[in-house]
Amino acid sequence: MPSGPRPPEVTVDGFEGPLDLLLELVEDKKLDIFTVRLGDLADEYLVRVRAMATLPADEVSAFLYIASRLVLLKARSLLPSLVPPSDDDEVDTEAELRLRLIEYATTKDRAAALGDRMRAGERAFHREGGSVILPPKGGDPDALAAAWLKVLALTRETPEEVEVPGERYSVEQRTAEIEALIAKQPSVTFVTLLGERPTLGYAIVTFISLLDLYRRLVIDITQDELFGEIRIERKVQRMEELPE
Amino acid sequence: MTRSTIAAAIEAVLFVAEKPVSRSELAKTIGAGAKAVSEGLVELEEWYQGTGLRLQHEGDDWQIVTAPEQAPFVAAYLGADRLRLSGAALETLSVVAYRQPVTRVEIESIRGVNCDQTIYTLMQRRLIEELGRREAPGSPFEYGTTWEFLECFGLTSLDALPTVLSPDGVRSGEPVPTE
Amino acid sequence: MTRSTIAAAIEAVLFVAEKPVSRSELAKTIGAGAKAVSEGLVELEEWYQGTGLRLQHEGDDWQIVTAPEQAPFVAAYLGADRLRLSGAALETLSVVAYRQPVTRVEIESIRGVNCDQTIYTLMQRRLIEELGRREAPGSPFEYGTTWEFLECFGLTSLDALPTVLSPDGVRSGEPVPTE
Repeated sequence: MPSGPRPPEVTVDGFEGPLDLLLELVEDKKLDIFTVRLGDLADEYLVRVRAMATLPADEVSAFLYIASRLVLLKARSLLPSLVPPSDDDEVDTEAELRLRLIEYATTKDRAAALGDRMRAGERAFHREGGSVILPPKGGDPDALAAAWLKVLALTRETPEEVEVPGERYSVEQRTAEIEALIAKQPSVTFVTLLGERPTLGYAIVTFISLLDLYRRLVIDITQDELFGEIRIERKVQRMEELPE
Repeated sequence: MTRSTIAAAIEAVLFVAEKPVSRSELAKTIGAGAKAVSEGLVELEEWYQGTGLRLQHEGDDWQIVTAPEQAPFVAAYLGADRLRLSGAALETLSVVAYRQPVTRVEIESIRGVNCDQTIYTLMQRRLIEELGRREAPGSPFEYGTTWEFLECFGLTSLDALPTVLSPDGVRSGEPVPTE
Repeated sequence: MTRSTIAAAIEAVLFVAEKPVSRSELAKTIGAGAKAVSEGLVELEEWYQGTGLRLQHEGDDWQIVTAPEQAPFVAAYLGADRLRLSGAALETLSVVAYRQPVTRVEIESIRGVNCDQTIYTLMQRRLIEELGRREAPGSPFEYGTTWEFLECFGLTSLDALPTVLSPDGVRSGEPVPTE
């Protein structure tokens, strides 16, 4: 990784994942990782996710997971009565997320230390052994076969052959789509938005888009019963008194 | 045999060995006790102060390697490529190095992303390896670093991993055993 | 560079070299003058007093060898009838065995890593050899296994190689002709 200043927004090339993004928010705002209220970062986090041109389809769920955690934390701090901790352990959600973030920060520091060593190039070399006895004896065909199997296993998906996720979704694009739709009709169900055979990536981008629209007070999300239909409704008017 | 003659015998055996040699194999080969071999290894380590060689060990397997400060000359002689790893691969490697033995799920939960590709890359470069299966649901593979990892990073052993101050100020240099 | 640092650099280079190295090549590799290299070699010789290693030269070609008095231990270690190859070398050998004739680029694309050193080692051991040049851009060498390979692995012919089911279930027991 280049050692220069970090780019202002996470690009697909440079991103290391949702924890990296969250850590970056904490560091950019010079917040204390031990005391920052993580829910306060929910908006900024969604903004950053939204700013990503595209999300790799296989990584969106990881971003969504952290996003949903942050939104939940924020909702709980804003409307404690409406979002009561359902379980005892939910009280620990923030502490748990914080621990993960701290652990990730440590991992990053360690990776940086290893990276410094790697770039310094101060490595050791072994020798392959001197006394050559010819012809060598005692080769084990099974060991050779095992080595071949190992090579085959590691060759199975060389980087060139790795299936590049054909589907890449832009949260921004999906958000615009939904916003356009909701402008035309007052409400729509989540199932309708997903279409007939949604891929996981499509479903998740759709979900993040909804979180984003919800955050921007464009829509309301209702669900009458557990596992019931999720209905997305156009917000009639912006309620400016609501906290941002 | 004196300590020095044992050190010399160890040195000769390690010199011709193609791969790291365990202390017990050394003891058997040179016909000395385990304690004598340990002392011999300490002596050998002392001999190598300021020379072009050093002693490296991964667990109980020992080998002689070149001193990291000689890397430019050795690399020039061998025409060796420089190791290049992406930031993502370095992160995964650091989790494995400091947390081994560690499973894929544990690595992914720490990094927060899918680590298939980086684990694959690190295995292919022989920097990490499958140690065996954990006795847990699903019997997942446990990963650990290799002696090639020590060599590539110029570490004489895992104890020499760089110490990093974690955000809470706790020194976290040594590998932390996982529960 | 001081005499000692030159001696250390020479030692590291000679340590990894699998063949004697001339003084002029040493000088070029470590970027020192001929006189400095000569002095470094003298110093290295002094270091080796009483250790398990010796500096040996034939004409102007230098190499590190084990001290003669350590021969019994070296023989005891090497004597055991087993092939000693590093994991990396064994993997490269398996690629050549199962995929011959194969070029270096092909080996490296299969293993995903640079294989210069292991190919060199295997050639030194006469386990693989250059078969000739392929009629392709760059006319790369094609490698195959030797009769010493068959003897070493106790195989009557290449057809006797163990059949391996690749992870995707394809039989790859026989050498597959490359396209």
